[in-house]
Formats: sequence, structure tokens, C-alpha cells
Amino acid sequence: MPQVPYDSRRRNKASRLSRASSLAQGKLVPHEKTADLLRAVLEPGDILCLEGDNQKQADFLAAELAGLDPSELRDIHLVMSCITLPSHIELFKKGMIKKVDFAYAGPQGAAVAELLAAGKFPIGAIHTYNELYARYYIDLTPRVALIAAAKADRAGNLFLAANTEETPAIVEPTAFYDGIVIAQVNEIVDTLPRIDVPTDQVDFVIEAPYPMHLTALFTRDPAAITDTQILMAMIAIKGIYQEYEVESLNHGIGFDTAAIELLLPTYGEELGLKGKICKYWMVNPLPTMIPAIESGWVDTVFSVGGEVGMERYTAARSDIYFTGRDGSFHSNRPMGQLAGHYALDMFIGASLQIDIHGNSSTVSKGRITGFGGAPNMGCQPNGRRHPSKAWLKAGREANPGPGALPGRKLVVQMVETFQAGRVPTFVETLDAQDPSVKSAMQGVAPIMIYGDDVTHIVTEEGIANLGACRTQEERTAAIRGVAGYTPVGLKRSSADTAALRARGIIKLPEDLGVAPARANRGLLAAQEIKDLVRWSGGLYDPPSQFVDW
Amino acid sequence: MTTADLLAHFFGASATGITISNKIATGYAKVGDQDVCVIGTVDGTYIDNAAALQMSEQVLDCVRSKPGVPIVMLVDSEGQEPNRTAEMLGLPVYFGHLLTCLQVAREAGHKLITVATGKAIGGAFICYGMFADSIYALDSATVGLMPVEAMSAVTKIPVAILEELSKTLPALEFGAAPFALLGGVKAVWPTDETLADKLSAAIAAATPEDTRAALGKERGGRPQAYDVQQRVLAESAR
Amino acid sequence: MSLTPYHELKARERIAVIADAGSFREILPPPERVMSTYLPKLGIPVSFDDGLAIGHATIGGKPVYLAAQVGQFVGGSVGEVHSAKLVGLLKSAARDKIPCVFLIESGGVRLHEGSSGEIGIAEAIRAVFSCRAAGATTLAVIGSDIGAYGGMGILSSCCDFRLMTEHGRLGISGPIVIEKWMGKQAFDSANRALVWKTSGGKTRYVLGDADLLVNDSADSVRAGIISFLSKSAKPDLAMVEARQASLEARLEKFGQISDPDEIWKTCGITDIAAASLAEAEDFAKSFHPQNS
Amino acid sequence: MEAFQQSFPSHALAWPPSRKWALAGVVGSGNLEVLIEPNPAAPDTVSYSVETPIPGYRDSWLAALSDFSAHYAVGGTTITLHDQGAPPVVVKLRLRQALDLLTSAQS
Repeated sequence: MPQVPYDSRRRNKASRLSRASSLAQGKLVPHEKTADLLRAVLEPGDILCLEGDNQKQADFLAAELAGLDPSELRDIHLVMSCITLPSHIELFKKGMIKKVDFAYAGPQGAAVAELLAAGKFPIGAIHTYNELYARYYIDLTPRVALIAAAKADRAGNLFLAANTEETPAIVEPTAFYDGIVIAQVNEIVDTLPRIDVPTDQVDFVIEAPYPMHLTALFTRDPAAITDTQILMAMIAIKGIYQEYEVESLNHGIGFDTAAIELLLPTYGEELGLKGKICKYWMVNPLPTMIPAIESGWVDTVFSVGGEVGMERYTAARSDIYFTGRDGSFHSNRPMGQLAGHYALDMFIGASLQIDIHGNSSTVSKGRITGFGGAPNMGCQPNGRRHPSKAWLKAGREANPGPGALPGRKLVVQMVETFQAGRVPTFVETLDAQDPSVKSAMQGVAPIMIYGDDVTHIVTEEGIANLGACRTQEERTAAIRGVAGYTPVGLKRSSADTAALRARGIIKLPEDLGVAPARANRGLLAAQEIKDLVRWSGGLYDPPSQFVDW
Repeated sequence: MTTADLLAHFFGASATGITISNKIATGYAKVGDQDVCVIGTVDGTYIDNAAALQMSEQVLDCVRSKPGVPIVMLVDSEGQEPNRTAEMLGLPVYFGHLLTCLQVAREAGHKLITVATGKAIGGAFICYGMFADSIYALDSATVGLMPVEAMSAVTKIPVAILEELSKTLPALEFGAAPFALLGGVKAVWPTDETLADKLSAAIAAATPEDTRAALGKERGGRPQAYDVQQRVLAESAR
Repeated sequence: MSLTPYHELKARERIAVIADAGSFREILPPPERVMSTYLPKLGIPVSFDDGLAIGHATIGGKPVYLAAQVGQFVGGSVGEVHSAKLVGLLKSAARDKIPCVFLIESGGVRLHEGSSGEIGIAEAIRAVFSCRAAGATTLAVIGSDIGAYGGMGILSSCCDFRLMTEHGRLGISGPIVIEKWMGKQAFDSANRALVWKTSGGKTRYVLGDADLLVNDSADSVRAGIISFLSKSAKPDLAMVEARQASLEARLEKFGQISDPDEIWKTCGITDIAAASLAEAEDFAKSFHPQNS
Repeated sequence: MEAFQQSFPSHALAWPPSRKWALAGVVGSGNLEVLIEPNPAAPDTVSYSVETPIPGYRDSWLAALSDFSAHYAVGGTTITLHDQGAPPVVVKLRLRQALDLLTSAQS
């Protein structure tokens, strides 16, 4: 009779823990013994999760892992959201990894492309964030997870501070399926401000010799916002925010949306929109939102992560931000992404390239960057049932048939027609469609947002309402109509453009009553970082790379 | 050539009156029968705040105690000290002070003569040597803004292109001879036994008019500067 | 009248708000096309004014010669034409005995024009002193993020007076050069807070290198300029002797300090964070600069 | 560096302009300077001269300049553009600013 497995993972975990028992006092392991701990608990063939996203990194554990000899660690199936650090790349160079499933590789995009060409980057698949976290519960549950926390107490409870991010999404499936959770912490203390991860779900804690790496990814210096971005922001506010009465929304990290945030207390106020739009946000604590918050525009903000320097401000504005019992900020990436998917009227973001079908991509040749979280929000939530004004209006425009959803999320792409150096944003064919790029993706072009999901494209030329287009040809004509002097735009027919304009599918600044002459930096509620500090009443502590006083 | 040899070439036995401390030369000596005050840098040293003060103190001493004695400036410096503390303490202001002291000397009737003896590069040359009435360079001196390699590193223009262009643009070349073509030095001197005589003659001939732009035009190395200066002067007089 | 932040303005916009309305008469204006002959050979765009607008104007009714550098054009750098325009203007000021005001925004010598810009700055420095000898006030206005660096930092330090805003920086070697030289540990050029504390207007004012610190608004800068137009600081032995003593004392007192906050504290500033955030003119009122 | 000249028909500028020339913009990254000068000899034509360090976008430039010439009365002028990678939106903005300055009352 074949042996039916009942608890082999549990027994396996026990034997791993016993191999490591001499290294730990309780759950605490001195950082000098990290490599020994990794040798003791890891086995060839393991699914290993290394925490690291685009902000927060288990960088000490990653470095220790990369320092192991390939003879001690091999055939690892690595699962992680962001391949960000040089130490991550080192694992592949050393040939320790037999397979990798990930979501994003932005900063290491060029290195990943090189490894791939050399046959040293065995991709399982490239995911969106929530898709990857979901697989942690299905077929990619980690045997060992290496995570990062701000503080631990001596019992092994963890405090994650502002950057909760995806830690719970890694810890829960690992801990509840007999995996091992190892946490690096900045410091071990007697009493935690609050417990974010209970010690029951943690096996080992290491006080790292240096604090974990945190990037101020969401800080945009108002000084770098251009007049063109302000013009686009005015177009977006009048043509979309006001038009659809967008109450709940997500913003990207670009300067375009930063300009919108800084126009709310000036231009938005002038249009009488306070209290009508932009009340509920799923967005990280963006410093450029401070003036809008201080002017009473914002009801709530939930975040997927924290932002360096916003700790005191968010703690002092607990009516706006989600904070813990200790008073400090709390975030959660999977839940934020879920909220962004189901509970928002609008997603608005930027892109590097948009093709004539409205597909967009941030891929350029020679770089493998992946997806991150934008596609989780920049798509239509077909499981949504609750209505809102914006959702219903966009749904009516789409003229759904009897078998379709009555509403649509606004999925808006906001781009200048040219990127820096006169590189056109609008192209006939995306770089993502290049065979060399597709071959890395099992033949599927890495498209960030699909044209079928997009409702609007905003450029400095105007707005194209793709959601109201009836045919693919119309959609392409609408895109050409706002693509300016790019090769894609030069191919437009003036008759098509005029017809679409008459139907309100293309709206130019003059159609919206937006005067380009007013688009200048004087309209921003804050023109430099110091203004944000002043707006915050001194509660915002900008990182030193943003300080010029 | 050692510093001692070099000083002996210019000042003979009187070179003993010159003290070198922290690679800054200061003191009094004779060129022929002429008493001179000497300030300068040696061994390619970097000039920092203290070095500037050492030289300015010598200039002030000369103005106070040796009326009318010519001041000879020797330049062998790689540049200003690229140092955060030096900047924090106001390095440009120290340099400005040194130049102001030299101006006070000039107005008190001291002639100012510079000889670039070694490296005379960028800010280190601007902060005193290039302020003289008359500027000379030894043929072995490396004079100029910066070598093409350094220029390339900052401007991102390939070295090969800069080198090719420098064949027709002496401004991009590094050395005493091309610098002379720009009018930046009056004459390039061979390092030989005639140095003392040349220096002596240079002191006698020095006048405070700045003739560098005219010289740069005449020699063809700086074709625009003189004419542009003159056009501005003419237009402003209207 | 304008409350526009001064540092946000471009050279010609600065002239427009600093000079009395309609008073600016440009010398060698753009249609004259007096441009660099070096840049085209390097495939770099040229500018009609070579990055420097010069001319005659009145400010608060007083005649001045006025120059404004275009920081966006090759970093406001000084090449052959640029320096020759500066020299011509300074010589005009010395001849006519009227003040010369520089709105500075420059990283120094234009490397693309090699030693010609270096000699040009040296000529301009001589011409600054011709002005001072003639009693024609020279005033360096440093209120842009690029600041006054390299040869322009030295030239600024040779003028009778320096007026700064907290955005302005005065130095010789820029932070990137120093980082390359000393290492990132010693000076991280991305640490803008440290960069500004090292060379920015407030620290320069604390040490007495800036004679006046004003708010970053066109009106404040204009008012500050006017306050200098009837003054001059003609160099003489007594003045430079006093300066020698004060610069020696500064080196003695602060030579071993590496943290600029320590300098502020030594100068009597107790709440560094508040002083950092304070408006320039409030900051300036709060203590007596260490001066010469 | 790519350089090209092109003339377009345009309605005549309101005559006389209030200035002899007007300049807008600066030569800096993503920006350009535009100098506009009256040319009474050809009142129904505007002549452009463009220098740009980014080659290959002549069609795009000419389309933008053609549109500007059609939308605004700039006949009887020559316009010189020194570009440093400005996108068309900035090109059109500077053209408008230069024209406004040329025709606005002297301050």
C-alpha cells in the first residue's frame, strides 16, 4: 500500500529547526551566525521567498544569502516581488537559482536582461503583485521566507512600522504551511509599539548590523514639475476628475499626478470641486498631497507602503491615514492593491509607450522590468457590483449590451506625447512586442495596461475618451488625435479628428475651457519641498537628498 | 629640477631669503640688484585656505615694510583643494582676499610678475598668478584649465574628439605654448641660465594694463575676446 | 512688483523684475548673434547671447550696468564670448563710475572652451578691481541653485559686496568633484542638506561671506540690491589687514569642525531645525554674523 | 546637429510690431530659445531656421511650425530656433511667447 503523506512537511520543519537549534537563544540569532542559520534551515530544491519590494528590503539577509557558496545552496526556487539589489543578482550569477517567479525588476532591469541572455535567469513567470501573493497560497508556498521588520521583542513578535507592505502576505502562507520564517530587524527591544506579526508565525529573529534599506520612492520634488505637466493636470482635473466626479482614486508616482495633487488647493478650489472629488485615496503617503490634505480635500488615505519622512505627519493626521494603536502609520500592499482593484472610481498613471490600440508598456529593449502592481489597478474589475457615479457614467459611455456590467472603472493613462530627448511616447508597435522581449515572457508581450481596459488617454494636446469609442478604428483615430507631433500623431486625418471632437471623444484644451497660458508653476500650491514642510506645520521631515536649505 | 635649483636660477644666492613651509614659498630675495618679494606654490601642491592666507600675509608684509618692491609670484599648483571643509569655511573668500591684497599692493605701486614654473591649473592659477601685471611660463610648465582627459570626463565628449579639435583650437590644448597663443602668458621661457636676466627685464617692463585679450587676438588663439570687449565698450559709451 | 521666487526666474526674467520697468538697454542683444564658435564644433547648441545678458539699466532710479547669467545654458558657464562681455561691461562701469550688478548663476569656466574662459575670468577679476579702484560698486547677487562656483565663485568674492538668498551657493569645487576626490563617505553629493549647509546662503551669511541675506523673492532681491548701490568698499591696507586677521581667526576657530551645524551652534544658533526652516530675513535678524 | 530652413505662408503680422526683436526661452535641456525678427520684405511669409541636436524629427518640426504659421499671424517675420531637445508643446509655447512679446506694448 502506498504511503499517504499526512505531516511530512511538519516533520521536515522539525528536523530543520533542530539543525538550527544550537544557533539560537529562543528565537534570537546573533547576526554573525546568519550564514550558519541559512545553511542549517535551507535544503536544495526549496521554494525560498526573499522579501524585497521597490521600497523595503531584507537587504542584510539577501547579502548573507548571496555570500553562501553554491555548493551549500543550490537548486533554489526563488519567489520574490522585486529583484532590486545587487545581492539578488549575485544569487543568479553564482548559479544557485533553478527557477525564479517574481513581479518586478526595475532597478536591475538591464542586469536581468544580461543574465537572461547568458542563460542564467530561469524565469518561471513574471507576475503582478497580487497575482504572485495569490500563488503563495496555491502552488508557490515558501519553505523558507526571509523577511524584514523594524523591531522585534525578545519573544519574537514583530513591529513593521510604516512599511508593512507585503510582509503579512509572505509570513502567513509560509507559517501556516510548515515553512520557516526568518526576520531581520533593525533593533530588538523589550516592548514593541504594537505587534504586527505575532511570534507564533516567526521562527528566527536576527538583529541586523545595519538598518534595512528604505527608498523614498514616492517623493516628488515640486521644483521639478514643468509647465507642461501643469497643463496636463488642468486638462485632467476639468476633463475627467470634474466630469466624472471622481471620489475614490489611486495616483501613480509620476510628476504628472503630483501636479494634480498640487493643483487641488488652487485650481481645483477655483473650480469649486472641494468636497466633490478626490475624497478617498489608495495611495502611499505622498508628500505632494500635504497641501490638499491641509486644505481639507481628503477624507481617507490607505497605503500599500510608507514613505520616508512622512512618519510624524501621518501619525498626526490619523483622521486621514490608517494608524496603529501606537499612533503610527500602517500599510498593507496586498490589501491596498485589492482596494485599488475593487473600490476605486479611477486609476491614473503614466507610461513610457502607448501603441495605436491603447496598450501601454514600460519595457524598453535591453531591460526586463516586469509589472509590479499597476496592472492590478489599471484594469476593469469584473467582479465589482457596487455602483458609484463615476463608475456608472463611464459604464453608460461604454454602451454595454444586455450581457455586460453596467459600470466601468476609469483607467486613465496620462502621458506627454514625447519623453525626454524627443523620444515619442506614441508608437505604432510597442518595444514590448519585440521578439527578443517576448521570448523572455514565454511569448506573451509584457503589456502593463491593456487598451481594452483603458478609458482615457490624457496628453498635453487633450483627452481621448477611448471608453466611448465604438470600434477599434475609432479608438486608433482618437489616439492619433491626441498624439501630437509624434509619428503616430502625424498620421491622423483632420476629418477623423474633427468628427471625434464633435462627439466629445476628443477634447482639446479649448473644448474644456483650459487656458494653456495659465499653466505655469505659480499655480502650484507648493513650488518646492520646503513649501511642503511649511504646509505640514513642520511635521514632514524630507530626506536629506531633497533638502536644499 | 628641484625647487632649490629653480629658486637659484631666478634668485641666485639670495634664494635663501625664501622660506618654504607647507609647500608655500614666501620671503624676500634679489633678482640681479633688484629687491623682490616672493610668494608661490611648489611641488604641484593644492592650495587651501591656509595656503592662501600664508601668501596674503606675505603680500601685506611687503606692502607694510617694503614700499614699491616688486612681487614675484611662482606657480606650481595642481589646483584648489577639493575639500568639503575648505569649501564650508569659504575657500573662494580666502582666494578673493588674496587677490584683494595683491590689488592693494598694485595700487601702492608694487609691480606684480608671475612665472608659471610647474603646474598652473584652473583655480590655483586664477587665485593669484593670473592677477599679475605680466605673466610668463617656463617651457616645461603645464598651464591651462585642465588636461583633455579631465575635460572629457566632465563634458562626456570623447578624448579623441577633444584631441583632434585641440590641433586647431589652442584653448583646448594643455601647455605653456598654447596658453601663450591665447594671450594668457606673455612669453614662454626656456629653463636655462638666462632666467634671472629675463625676470629682471620682465620686472622692468611691467605695466598694470591688462593686454591679454589684445595679445590673444594678435596671436590668433583667442579670436573673439578682444573684439567683443571693444564692442561692449563702444556700445556702452553711446 | 513680484513675489515670484527669485531662484525660479530665468536670466531675462530676473532683469525684468530687478531693473526699473522698461529701463534695461541691452548691449550686444540676441539679434547681434555674438555666439560661441567652440560649441558648434563639439555638436552643442549655441545661444544668441552666449548665456549672458548685459546692458545698462536703472534700479531704484540709479543707473547701473547689469549682467545676468543663464544657468540653463551649459550651466551658466563662462567661455570666450561670455567672459569678454563681462569684461567689457566691467570696464564700462569703471570708465563711467557707475555700479555693476551681476545676477550670477554659473558653475564657472566653460570646459568646452578650455583655457580661453579661464583667461577670460582672470581678465574679469582684474576688471572688477578696476571698478573698485574707480569707486564703481561691484555687487554679486547669488540666488540660484547653481550658485557661483569655480572662477565665478572667486570673482564673486572679489566684488565689493555679495547678496545671497538661501538658495544661492558660493564655492569653488562643486560637491560632485569633492565626492570624487574625498569619497562618498566624506561628502555625499546627493545629500543636498549637507551640500547647502556647506555652501548655501545661510552658512555663507553666518560666516560673513555674504554681506546680506534676503528672502527668495524678486522684490526682496531688488530691495537688497538698491541698499548697496550707494555704498562701496574700496580696498585699502587697513581693510585687508583686518580681513587677514578675521580669516585667520575663522580658520583657528572652525578649522577642525566638519559638521556645519557645529558652526551654526558656535555662532549662537540653538535651534538648528527651526533656523534651517526660517525665512532668510528672519534668520538673518536672529543673530550677529561672524564678521570681518 | 541638424539644421534646416523652411518658409510657410502666414497672415501678415500686425504692423508695426512694438519691438525690433523678441526672444523667448533658453537653450537648456528640454527647452529652446526662439528669436523673432520682423522681415517687412515678405509680409505674407514666415521663415524659420531650426538648429537641433536631435536628428530625425524634421517632419515633426515642420508639422508644428506649419500649424503655428496657420494659427497665428506671423507673416513678415523670420524666426530662429536654437533647440536642446524641446518637445513640440514647448516649441509652440515659446513661439507664442516670442510673438506676444514682439507685439505687446513696451513696458
